[in-house]
Parts: sequence; C-alpha cells; structure tokens
Amino acid sequence: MSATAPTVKPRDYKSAVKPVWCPGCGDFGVLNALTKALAALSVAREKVALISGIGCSARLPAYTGVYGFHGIHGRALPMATGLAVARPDLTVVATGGDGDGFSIGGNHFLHACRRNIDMTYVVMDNAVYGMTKGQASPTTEADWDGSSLTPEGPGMDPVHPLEIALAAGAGFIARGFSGDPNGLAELVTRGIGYPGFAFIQVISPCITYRPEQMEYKHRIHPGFEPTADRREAFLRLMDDDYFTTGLLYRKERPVWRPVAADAANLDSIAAAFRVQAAQ
Amino acid sequence: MSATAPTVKPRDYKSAVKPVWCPGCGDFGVLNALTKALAALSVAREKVALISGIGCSARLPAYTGVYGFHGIHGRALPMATGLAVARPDLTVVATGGDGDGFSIGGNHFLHACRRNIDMTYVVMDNAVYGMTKGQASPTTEADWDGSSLTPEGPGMDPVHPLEIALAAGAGFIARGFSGDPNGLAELVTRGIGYPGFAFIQVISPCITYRPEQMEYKHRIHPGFEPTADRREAFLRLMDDDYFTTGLLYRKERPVWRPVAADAANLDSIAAAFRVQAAQ
Amino acid sequence: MQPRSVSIAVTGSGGAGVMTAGKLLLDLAARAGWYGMMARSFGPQIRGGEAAALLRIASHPVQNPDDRYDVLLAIDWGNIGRFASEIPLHGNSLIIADPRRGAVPGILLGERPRVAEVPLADLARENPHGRANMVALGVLAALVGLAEDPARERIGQMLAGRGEDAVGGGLASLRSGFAAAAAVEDPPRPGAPPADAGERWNISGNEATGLGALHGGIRFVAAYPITPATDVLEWLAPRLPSLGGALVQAEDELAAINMCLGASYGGTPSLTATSGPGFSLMSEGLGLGVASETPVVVVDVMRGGPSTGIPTKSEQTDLEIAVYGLHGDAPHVVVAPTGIDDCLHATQWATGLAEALQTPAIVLSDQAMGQARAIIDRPAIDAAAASRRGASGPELAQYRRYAITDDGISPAAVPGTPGGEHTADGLEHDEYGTPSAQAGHHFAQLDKRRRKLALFDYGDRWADVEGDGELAVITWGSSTQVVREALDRAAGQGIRARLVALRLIAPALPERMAAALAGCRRVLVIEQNHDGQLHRYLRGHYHLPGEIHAWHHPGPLQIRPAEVLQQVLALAPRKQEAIG
Amino acid sequence: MQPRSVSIAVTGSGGAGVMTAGKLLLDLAARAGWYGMMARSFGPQIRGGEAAALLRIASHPVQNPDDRYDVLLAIDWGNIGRFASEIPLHGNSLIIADPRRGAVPGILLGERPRVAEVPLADLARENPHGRANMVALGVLAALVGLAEDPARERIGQMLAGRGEDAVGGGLASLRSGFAAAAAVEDPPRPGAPPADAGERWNISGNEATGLGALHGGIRFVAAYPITPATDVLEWLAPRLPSLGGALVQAEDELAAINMCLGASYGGTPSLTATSGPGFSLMSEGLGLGVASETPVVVVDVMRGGPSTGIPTKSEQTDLEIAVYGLHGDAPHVVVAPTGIDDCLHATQWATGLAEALQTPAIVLSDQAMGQARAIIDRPAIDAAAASRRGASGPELAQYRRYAITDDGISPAAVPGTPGGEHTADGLEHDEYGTPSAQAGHHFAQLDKRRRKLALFDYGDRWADVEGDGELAVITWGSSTQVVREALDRAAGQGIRARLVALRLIAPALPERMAAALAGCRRVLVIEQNHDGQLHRYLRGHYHLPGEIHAWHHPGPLQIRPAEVLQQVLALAPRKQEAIG
Ligand SMILES: Cc1ncc(C[n+]2csc(CCOP(=O)(O)OP(=O)(O)O)c2C)c(N)n1
Ligand SMILES: Cc1ncc(C[n+]2csc(CCOP(=O)(O)OP(=O)(O)O)c2C)c(N)n1
Ligand code: SF4
Ligand code: SF4
Ligand SMILES: [Mg+2]
Ligand SMILES: [Mg+2]
Repeated sequence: MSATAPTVKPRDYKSAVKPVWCPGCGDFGVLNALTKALAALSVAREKVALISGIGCSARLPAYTGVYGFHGIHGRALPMATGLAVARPDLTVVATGGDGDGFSIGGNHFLHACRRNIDMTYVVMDNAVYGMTKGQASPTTEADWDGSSLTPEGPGMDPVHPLEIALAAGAGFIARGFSGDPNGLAELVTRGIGYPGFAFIQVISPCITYRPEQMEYKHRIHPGFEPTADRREAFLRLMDDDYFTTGLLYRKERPVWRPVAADAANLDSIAAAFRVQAAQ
Repeated sequence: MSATAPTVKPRDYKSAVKPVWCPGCGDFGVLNALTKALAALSVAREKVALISGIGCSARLPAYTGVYGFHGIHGRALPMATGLAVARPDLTVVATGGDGDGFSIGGNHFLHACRRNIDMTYVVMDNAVYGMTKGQASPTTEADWDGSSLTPEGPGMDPVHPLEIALAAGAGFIARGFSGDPNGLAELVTRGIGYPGFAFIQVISPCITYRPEQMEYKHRIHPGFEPTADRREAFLRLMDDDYFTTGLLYRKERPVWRPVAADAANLDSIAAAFRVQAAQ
Repeated sequence: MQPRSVSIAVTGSGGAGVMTAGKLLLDLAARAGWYGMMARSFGPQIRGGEAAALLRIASHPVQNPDDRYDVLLAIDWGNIGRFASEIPLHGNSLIIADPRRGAVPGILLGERPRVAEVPLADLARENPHGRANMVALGVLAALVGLAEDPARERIGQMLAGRGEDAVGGGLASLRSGFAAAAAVEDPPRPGAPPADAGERWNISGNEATGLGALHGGIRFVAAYPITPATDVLEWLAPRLPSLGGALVQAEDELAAINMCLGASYGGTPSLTATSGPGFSLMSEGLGLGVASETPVVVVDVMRGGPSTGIPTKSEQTDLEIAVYGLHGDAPHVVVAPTGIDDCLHATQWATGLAEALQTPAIVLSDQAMGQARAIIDRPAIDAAAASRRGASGPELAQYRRYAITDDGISPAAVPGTPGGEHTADGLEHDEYGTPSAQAGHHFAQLDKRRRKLALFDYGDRWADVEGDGELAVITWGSSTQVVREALDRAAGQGIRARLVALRLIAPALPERMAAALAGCRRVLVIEQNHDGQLHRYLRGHYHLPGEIHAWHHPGPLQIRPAEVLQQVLALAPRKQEAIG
Repeated sequence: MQPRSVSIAVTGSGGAGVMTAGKLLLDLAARAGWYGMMARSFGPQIRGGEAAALLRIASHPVQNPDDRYDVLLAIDWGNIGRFASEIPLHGNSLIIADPRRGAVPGILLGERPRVAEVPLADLARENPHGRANMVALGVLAALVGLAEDPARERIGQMLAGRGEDAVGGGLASLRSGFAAAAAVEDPPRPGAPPADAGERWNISGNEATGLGALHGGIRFVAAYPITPATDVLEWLAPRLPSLGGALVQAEDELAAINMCLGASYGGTPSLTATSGPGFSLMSEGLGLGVASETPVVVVDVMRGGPSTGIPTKSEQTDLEIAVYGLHGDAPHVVVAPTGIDDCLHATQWATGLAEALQTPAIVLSDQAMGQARAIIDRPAIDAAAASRRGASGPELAQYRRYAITDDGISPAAVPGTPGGEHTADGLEHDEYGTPSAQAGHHFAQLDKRRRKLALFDYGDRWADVEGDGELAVITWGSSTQVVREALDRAAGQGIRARLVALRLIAPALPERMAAALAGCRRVLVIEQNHDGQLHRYLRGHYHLPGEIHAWHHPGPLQIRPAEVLQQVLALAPRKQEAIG
C-alpha cells in the first residue's frame, strides 16, 4: 500500500477490527468522513498517523489501516505534537472526545492552538462521557440531569470550544456533523491541507447516553463561511447556536518549528569541555 | 485578631517572614495591594485563605498573616475551589505566576472560569518563569531570546489571558499593575466583592530575568471601564495593547453551588441496603 | 466443614437482561434467608456486548466465587468464548441452554457437564410481553429451591411501574420457568438457610466504600469518573448533600486531589475515588498531602494494569504504586479492605487514620469487590471516628503548625481559628511552616512524619489473624476471602494453617507481624497480580520467619479456593505428620 | 594510600562573585594539571542570596567532597549560619576573613581552626576597577600553589570583553591576592599533579548527561523547566538542532512525557529531564510507555523531597518512585549514574536500553552530581548504541506489533514503513495490538514485557564491583564516590571490603548480585535518604547473604567518607583478625 494509486478508496483506510461502538453511534460517521478525506488526499497509509486519548471516540485509530497510537486520557495532543515535530513528513491527525479534549486535556488544547504545529485535531463532541457510561462533560448543558454524579446537572454553562480555540490563537477552526460524512470529509481534507493546527469540532451524537441527540440532525445546518478576521469570527460566535457547521475561521499563522542550526558533530560539541593546558 | 476593628491597617495582614524576592521585584507591590484590599474590606485575618502554587509569586501567602497554602505548581485553583466549596464562609484568594496559571495550570484556569466558584484569582504576570531562573512563559513574546531553553525565543504568539478568561466564561476580568498598588488594591477589593470567580491579571515585572520590564511603568495606562456585554469586551480585547489596566468585564453569573438536599441520617441512607425478608 | 453453596452463571448478549435476572435471583435468595453474592463480567462493547452474571448462593456468608460453576444458563451464546475461562465447569455442572440458540459451544464441554435444554425464547413468546430473562429467573429460582410466590410478588413490584401488560408478561414467563425447571434432574441445591436470620444487607463493595466514607466523616468529595470507581462517586453524589456535604466533578484527577486537599485544609474530611490511571495522576498531590500534613482519603478501585490495561476487570495490581508512588521519603497510610463488607469498615477506618495522622490514606479496593454485591449480616459500625488534633489555647499564642511533638502529631488549626493563621507548605519547612533548606529542619520534619505513623496505635484492625499452625498464608484485599475458604477446606482435611490478611498495608508493623507469625516455619504469600507485589513489599519491610513462598497470577481470572488449597497442601503437613 | 587533596569553600552574599572565583580556581588548577571538583550551594533568595563554591583540588580524580574543608574564604559573612553545617572544618583548617566584615562567627570556630585576616575589600579598592572576588582568587591560587602568570592570562582573556579598565582592575586585584597569600603560614597544598596529564574535561554532571543523551542517539527532547534539571535542557536546547534534533518546551510534564512518546513512536529516540515533582506527573505516561512498548528516557535529577521539598539541594530520594511509581505490573529500566563522569555513560547506556528493550528507562541523577563540575579524564565513549528492533520482510506480511517472541522483544515498525501499520495501545491487547480483556492475552503480554527485561544481557555495566573481603558495601548514585573513597581509606588501614555500586537499579539481576557477593558475610547498604530506599528494594528483590546493615541519612548534608569509614570499621575485621 505504499504507492498512492489514484483509485484509492475510503475503505482502503479501514481495518478489519470491529468497532466497540454502539450501533448508531455518531462516531461511525466520523470514521467514514476521515477515511473519505484520506482517500481524497490519496495519502499513503503508512504516511498517516492517528493519535488518540481514551474514550469511545478515541478508539477510532484501530478501526483504520494507518499508523495509530491509542494513548492515555487527555494526552492525544502532546503525543501528536511530539510525533509531528519529530516526523514532519507524516500526516498527523489527533482524535478523541469532548471529555478527552476539553476536560482532562484542556490545557493541551490551549497550548496546541497557540503552538500551531502542523496537524489536525478532530473532536467527536457528544456532550457526554460515553466510555464511562454517561457523565456530564464540559460541553454538557447546565441542566442535563442524566448522570447521578451530577443529579441536578453540571450547573454551569457549557464550554464553547470554538471560542476557546479562537482565543487561544488557533488559525483553522471548524465545526462538522457526524451525520454529514461528506461535508465533514471536506472539512477534514481542508484541515489536513491547512499548514498549522486545524481544529474541527464534530457534533457526534451518543445514542446510548444522550438519545435525545438523535434529534440533532434536524437542528444542524451549514452556516460558517471562512473568515480570516478574528474580530469577525468572535462576533459570529456571539450569535452561535451550537449547530452551525462549516469552516468558521482560517488564517495562516507562523507554524512553530524547532530551532535550525548548522550541522555539527559530537566531537565539536564536546570540544568546549576540554581543559586548555597552561603553557 | 478575630475582631475586625475599624482601624485595621494593611500591615496587620503581613507576617514577619522576609520575602525571598529580589529587591525591586513587582511582587512586593502585589503584596502591598493585597493587604491594602484586605484592610479596606476589614475582613478578619482568620477568615481569609490565600492559596498558591509554585513560583516566586506563589511565595506570597507566607508573607501575609492570614491562612495560606503554598501548594504545588499549577494547582492553586483546584485547591482554592475545594476550600471555597467546603468553607463558603471564608474569603478565598488564589495567587501565583503566569507559568503556574497559564502553562501547567491552564486547564484549571479554564475550568475555574467556567465553574464560577466565589473566589478571586490574582496572577502576577511577568512573562517569565522567575523561580527557575528565567525561561519563557506562555505570556512571553515570540522573539524573546533571553533563555537558552528557547535560544531563538518561544516562536509563538503569547497567550492572551483576558481573552481566554472571557472565552471560558469568567464574569469578572481585570488587569492591574504592581507599580500601582492603590489601583490594584481597588481591583482586588472589587474582585473579592464580586460574587463568583474574579480574575485579575497583574503586570508584575521581574527585574532579574526581564530587566527591560522596568520600562513597563511608562507604558501602563488605565483604560478599561467595566462592561457587562461580552461582545463589547471581546471587541476591546481585539485592540488591547497589553498595558491597559482596569476592570474590563463584570457580569454576574450563576455561582456554582453543590446540590442541596433535605437532611438525612446515615441510618436512613443505609436502609436501602436492608434485605426485605419474604413473608 | 464447608456448607454447601451453589454457583450459577447467567450469560447472554447485551439487552438479554442477564444482570436483571441475576440481581433478582440474588435478592430472592436473600429474602428467603440465604447468603450469596453476585459478580459481573462484561465484554468490551460499550453497550449491547455480551455479559455474565456470576452468582453464588449459600447457607453461609460468601463473598468470593467458588472454584467452578454448578449451573450455566445461557440466554444465548453471544461471544461466550471470551468468557469461557472465567466460568469453569465441572463434570456434574448443569448447562441450561435454549435449543433455538444452537448447539452448546465445544469450549464449554471439556469437563463433560450435563446439558438441559429449555426453550427460553419460545416460552417467553407464549405471552406477548414475556421475556426470556424472566423465564431464566424462574428456572433458576426453582432449581435452587426458591418458592414461587415471593418471586411473583417481587416481579410484580418491580414491573408495576411499566404497566399491567409488562407485569403479566413477566409473571407468565416466571411461571413458565418454574414449570420448565421441574424437568431438570438432580438440581444443585444450597444448604438450608440458617435459622437465625438477623438483619441482612444486599450491598456492593463500592456502595460499602461510600457508606464507610460517610461513617468516617467524609463530607467533601471531588473526583473524575473512571471505571470501576465511578459507582462509588455516583452512590455518594446524591447522598452527601443530605449530610451537609458536597461533591464536585473535577476537570481531571490533578484537580480532584488538589480540591480534596483544599477542602481538607478547611477542616472537612475529604475523599476522592479513582482507578490506576487516575491514581497515577494523583501522585504529586499525595506527596503534597504528606509534606503539608493534610489528611485526604484516596480510594483506588483497582483494575487490570498497567496503563489503561483492562478497565472492566479486576487485579490486585496497584500495591506498589500505592506504597511507593510518591517522590521523596513520603510515608503515608495504605489500607486494603478484605472483602465486600470490609469496604465499609476499611474506608471508615482509613478516614479516621488520615484525620488522626494528618496524612493521605489510600484505600486499595478492586473491581472484584467493588462491582460485586453480597448478602451480608448487618455490619456493626464503629461509632467514633478518630479525628484531627486541633490547636487551642496556649498553642495558638506563637502557633507552630509543624511543631515537633513526641508522637509526631502537630496541632492543626483550621481557617476560622483566630491565632492559628499559618501557611501550609510542601516546601520543607521549620516548625512554623516557614520554608527552610536547612538540614536540621529537614531531618526533624522527615522524622516527625515517619514517627507519627510508627507510634500510632492501630489496634487489632491492622490484619485479620486467624488459625494456627506452622504455615502462615499472608494475603490481602479480595484474595482474603478465597484464602479463608481454602484454609477452611484445609482444616476439613486436618491441616492447620494461619491466615494473616493485611488490612494495614502501610506503614509496616514488624512487631505485630512477628507476633502473628511466632512459631511459623513457612510463609505463603497469595495475591492476584503478575509480579508478586505484596511478596516483594513484605520482604522489604518485614523479617518473615522460615521459608517464604509466593504464589500469584494476574487478573482477570479470579484466584480460586482450590488453587490456594493446592499450594497449602504442598506446604502444610497434615496433623499426624506435624506431630512426627 | 590516599593522595592529598585540598578542600576549599568560598562564601559570600549574592553579587560577591564567589561562583566566578570558584570556577576560575578550578579551571586554573585543571590547566596546571590537577584534578578537582566544585559544587555549589545557594541560599533561598532568588537572587542576591548567600552562596558558597565548594571546591576540592587533588592530584587524583575526585568527584565527591571530602570530610572537611581545609580552607574557608569568606568575602563576607552574609547568612553563613545557613551554610555552616555544609562546611565542616577541622583544627588545622584555615579561615580567611576580611577584618572589615566583622569577627569570624562563632559557629565556625568549634574545631578551633586557624584564622588569617586578609582585607579583601580594601585590597580590591586599591584599583578603582578592582574586585574582592579577584583578590580572593589570587589568595587561593597562591595558597594551593598555582603560578601567577597563567592566572593573569586567564583573567585577562575573561575580562577582555569588558574593556581595559576591567582587565586592569582584575589583574591588580589578583596580584594583591597573590601578594597577601605570602603572609599565610603553612598553606594546605594538594599533592603534585600527575606527570602524565592526558586530555582532561571540565564538565558538570548535567552537561555529561546531555552529552550522553546525544551519544545515545537522543534527537528529540520535550520538557518543562525544573530545578535542578533545567541545566540539562538548557545545555541540550542549542546543541540538538546542530545534530538534526529538536527540543520542545512543553506546557507541563504531562505534555513533556507524551510528546516524547509521540516522537519515539515516530522512531526518534526521545528524552525528557525533570526532578521529583515533575517526575511524579509522568507516572501515567511512563505506564503507557511500558504497556505500548514505546522507548523513552526520563532523567530525574533528584532533589530533597517529598513534595516541593528542597529544590536546590541533593538527596537520593526517588529510587522507590522510579522503580514502583507506575500502576499495574509495569517492569521497566532504572539506571543510576555513579558519578559526574558516569552521567555521560549511564545516560547513553539507558538510551540504548530503552531502545533495545522498547520500554522507558529512567536515569536517576541528583543535584550533587548534576550541578557539580569535575575535572575528569577524557571519557572513553562507546561507539555503538543498542537500537530498536525494526520490522521487515516477512514480519510485515500480517504484521504483529506485539508478537510473542522468545526474547520478549517484538518487531517495532515505525510510521513510514509500508505494511507495518498498527495502532499502539495502552489497553491490554493481543499480538496485533487489538484491545483484549482476555486472560490469555493479558498473561502473554505481561509475561513478554517482563521476560524481555529478564533475558537481556546487560554485560558488566549493571554494577561497579570492586575489591574483595567478607564485607560488601552496596551503594548507588552519587554516594558511590564517597563509599569508594572510604573503602580506599579502609584498605589503607588493612581492611578488605567489596564495593557494589549498582548502576542498573531495575530490573534486579539476582544471579549477577549473587556472584558479586559470593562469600560475603555482611552487607552494608549506604545511601542518602531517610528511609533507606535502596536497602528496602534490595531486600525485596534479592537474596542478600549474611547480616544486612543499612546506613543512610537524608540530604541536604552530603554523606562524608569518614562517616562511611566508621560504618565499615564497625563491620569489617582488620586483616589479622580476619585470619583468626
Ligand atoms: C486518567 C484517566 N481518567 C479517567 C479515565 C476514565 N475515562 C475513560 S474515557 C473517559 C471520558 C470519555 O469521554 P469523551 O472523551 O467525551 O469520549 P466519549 O466516550 O464520549 O467518546 C473517562 C473519564 C481514564 N481512562 N483515564
Ligand atoms: C510539577 C513542577 N514542575 C516544575 C516545577 C519548577 N517550577 C517552579 S516555579 C516554576 C515556574 C514559575 O513561573 P511563574 O509561575 O511565572 O512564577 P514566577 O516565578 O515568575 O513568579 C517552575 C517551572 C515545579 N516546582 N513543579
Ligand atoms: S456510549 Fe455513546 S459515544 Fe460511546 S459508543 Fe455508544 S453511542 Fe457512541
Ligand atoms: S526572579 Fe524575578 S519574579 Fe522572581 S523574585 Fe526576582 S524579580 Fe521577582
Ligand atoms: Mg464524549
Ligand atoms: Mg512568571
């Protein structure tokens, strides 16, 4: 599979492993969108790495046929950062859930937005911790009382990931919907193509712990057209209904790169330690 | 000191411990402002708790005569949260540096803004890690090459803490200057008075590792007048010069409170475990 | 002599309702006066995966699975291969299978068990609202000898909310099951229930942990969800407020432990519950608890490790990180409950120790105890919990938070106490809490923190010490019940041996152990992990007498009494030989 | 017989320039052919606090402080009380004091040392650009017998950039110092430098660690600053790029370790450096490294613990967390350099082990080695580093990332390798990496991960084993040099004893140890911490022969050779007695 034949199909990017996901889980749509995007880009399988944390959504890498690392909860972004810095030849995509990305992983999200390494981050947002059987996540509504851990609901407004990303300096900010794999594939394709950190929030219903999210498909609507004006982007988010999809903001910013230096060898480096004998 | 005599003075809130700070460090001004604010509020010493992480700035609590906890790096906010939830009778103030708050502690900052517990967070921002001898922090300029850890500078735009706070949902957002202890005391007083999470970024020069910050006193100027309109606040920040002080945004939001319930006793709670013998 | 128990596995795909059937069976048996327990096993699917309810019904208290299952009832065969090793059968086991679901898989037939066919699905379908799991419940209830009327009553209650049709369907299915059971020959029966049935509880280990925490005085909890600890939190969340307490769902485990330290600094006994991955994130916070002398209780409901490992299955695998996982010399308390009921006592005790000793106390529970239910005698609960030594009177003139005292415990003023103002610190400090890098201060505080643990009187709770003989079996946690059963059987064969089930893992109490092992010639250490963590720990901290043997295997397979018995038989001479 | 060395402490307030004087003195001595070392001690002030440069100049290689200081030169007396216990004197010690700075503090006079007054400040003021620390340098250089001309040349070079006035002032001060020294009677002198001076290096432990990492093949570093590890990073940051590598300053230690794992997954050998608090945050990431079999090197430059502890002072106090601080059964590699020069070798070796064994390797350095400089012989550097086993050819048809192999090492395909696509996982998995909760898979992978460590051939690097006799002293890390000096002295008194300085802390190698200790009757374990962490570890993992004695004390006080000698004398009979 090292040659990237022009006839490459989305299914060429899938593996034989059967997903643990509940039938009807939104994450199936995200898997489809991702493989579509990879096929559209015709990138060689061995040149793609999917990095994830822990959660239902974070199981995704194993269901693809590219390289992957299913790491620990909340740490997909640093792992992806290390890989992208050390191996700039790879296409690096980090994936995971809203708990993984915005609760335990919130700090890395902030810093990845700011650092602007060339990679793509796809968050499957179902406003719940699916894997641990349905607790509130940072994007859960203040009054959702579906978990006995928060019997009256989380009692605080949900985090708004697009606003955070914009405030933290991200240059590519989009929202997609798992129920629209083609539209989402398009966003992922553009995100991978963006030179820098591309963030895509994907509304991806959890039919088991948030069955009411089945209704999302009626509320989702396209709406964002890319702007490169941060002010404009902030203003749009002030009116955000949380269901508008599309690319909100795209602006190229300097990509962080390691310090460059002339080649040296270890002997010349060690020369500084040599004691100069007195004459 | 339990009685709050009307004649209480700032120095009544200081301790006899000699600060480790370098002569001229901005943090002295913050200590003064804080004790002034406490005196202005005439709050009893034993009813105040200062919670900090690790850093030069985080040493502050020991220099006061109130209760304090000098915890671990980056975790002042969760510690303050636990204390404020368990002891709503106390005045809880978290303090620390830009590294403590925005680098290692960034996730707690996000979630404290969102959770909106009644406490005040004073960050002494010197755009450097003072305690570890001068590395770049998240608020350091992209091209500051004063640390050999980042020989060409951090190479990315600084984090903008006020924007992050606003995006994360904070309802009280201000900026002060250590060189203006009276103005700062006023902001702290208002922050403590605000019912919810009050965030105050204090520009507090590090004269040792950022001696050029001595010049800040010429650039600092008042400017923010409180608005309760998030849109307006965002727009102002788009034009922020990083040296404007004052209260940017103040809007009362629901304070997070634990679930309330009718009193029960342990026996009635355990009754649910009792096996009902069959008749 | 071991009274007779019956072990029953109910398996099926997700949605088949095996857990409901299992819970009802346990409940009915309990109402009829039996003891019993039920563990659960799930496949990897988030929902709809295969599941097994693993029951044991007995005339005596039981909290651990038996060696083999007497009955395996399969509602269907979905992925049974994944479970087979967890459900060992014997030659007289009874497989109850629905012929419509295909032949009994060969993997179950190794020991040539009996097979009885019951058309569960067809019987259920006789009523439009019938359910195969209720047929199964009827079959099993009848087999173990439960009466039908109480069962009907219970089902009626349970389904009442779902309307008459549901009740009718459930009852019809139950009746079909009872009827079908009549055809099964030689059903395995538990011994008669004891006559003197006092009050019994039906409780899971995680619930018991929650209740123990409340009895210990815990009134603040901050935590981040993680399997298999979430149940502890979900049980506590709605109950804490009725006692004036609060639970905060934290953004991560770093926040959780530090929130607890903050609340505890405020004087409120505080707890968090987690499992391996979350526990490893609490290491730095625990160290701060040690150095700043702030009490906190951390419950680690252990699961398969390392790393994300096997989140849904049990393993006694975090002993070493619990004892040693803090940087620096950081002595603290580690307690392990020895069974489902002891989750209550051990957690309550740990809370008291944390408060009295002003230090973190870790409670090492595990998935096998935490997510299993047992029918237990109403527990005798300690009235008084140990409490934190406050500061008062003369101590508050020139208050020294970290005063060097004989017993190593310093007076702790909580905010609100005039005169007690101080800054708690994780930097090394002098008696006042002022940071110091001086050797003398460091030594004095290190020594104080170790001394307070060493000098405390832990009473008899440190271990369950039972029996006599020249062989001692040392064990901990959920393995305790298994070892105890093995030693009971050994006693039945005339073999004497001691049991030392360590409840206080750390600090080590060498004198107590020496007394418990006096006269021993052989020690056998039993635990459920791969590397023998207790064994290594005991060798590092105790001088054990005689030959030391270690036997352990990792999860998810439970250690079985017969395995332990075999080890005991190899090491312990029978009575007559012992005389020689 | 121990050749003679001279130990010199230079103290003063911040800004007095004691570190500059100390470094120059060491450099001049090295240029003149001596060996030597210099450690630093600082007060708590961020800047401007008191400081001490602690030197030892010798005719033989030295990397540890001696028992006492022969010379204490004080530019002023600022807060000397905080240092006094770190600068023990003897009856013939020489205190050089500036009479203008007041009387010699009583705390220094316990052993009745000699006092010589030199008006450092006044002499400096004789030239408008003079500096007291240059006068001090002149005094000390003259006392130890260094020639003035090379000193002038060096100062001239150093100050050249600051203009003629500065050079003039420096040289004038230096001359005054040399002149003033003439009045001092009976100056302590090191033995003559060895005639055969080959190439020498002047290097700190942290620099050596950095160089070892580069030699080991490290080309990616992600880290978060922390004292006393930051120097390693600051040394590496500008040098890695010239070798095609990169350093990322991470937002925290959780990010740092996971960045390293990511880069390592990409095939680039990766390292992070930290100290206790940061190390404790890496626990979960290390566990992921173990379970996913991803190499990574973590350097822990130990400081006083627990918690924030004493950030600027040394203690050998993280052995237990390094070995046991991961949840689950998580075997991995722990290596401890035995001296400043060995920081290079041990780090290089650890990198090779991590790569060869596909697992995390922890390097336990400490502040005493890391922030001290020594004059060492040019180190002989291993050419070849062990490397990661790749996957190729037939292995890539049906690729099994976690294939069960005899030696426990599976072929690791890195991204870019067609056919090697797989998902690395911290969930337990089968050979392909597919998550599995099955007992068989868990056991097979646990066993493989343990086996690869157990079967590897570590060669002779596992420990420095020296000497013979019935007493063995086992030690580790920076205590090694001290123990070695003590055993040299013991040998001078006719006492034979063995040294076993463990470089490979984990895994334990019981057979190698048994061979090293064959015939021993007594074992003495020496280390610098409060609880005897190595001692407990050894007892847990090894069968040590005979009586086991442990002697340890916590930092920040260095262990002194005389203290160890005293322990040795108590346990080792002299030669004649041994015969009897
Ligand atoms: C350190 C740590 N804490 C907690 C957990 C338990 N855990 C696993 S997944 C998860 C949250 C999953 O939520 P999300 O990221 O939204 O993913 P989803 O399952 O909804 O796709 C949690 C809390 C863990 N594995 N590791
Ligand atoms: C977990 C951990 N990582 C790193 C450190 C080292 N450290 C101490 S303070 C500090 C940063 C201080 O910077 P800042 O918060 O800006 O405070 P300042 O000193 O500038 O006031 C660091 C990295 C630590 N103590 N703990
Ligand atoms: S629980 Fe929810 S998020 Fe998880 S697999 Fe099922 S539907 Fe998807
Ligand atoms: S280093 Fe900087 S921040 Fe720290 S005390 Fe000195 S001036 Fe203040
Ligand atoms: Mg989710
Ligand atoms: Mg700072």
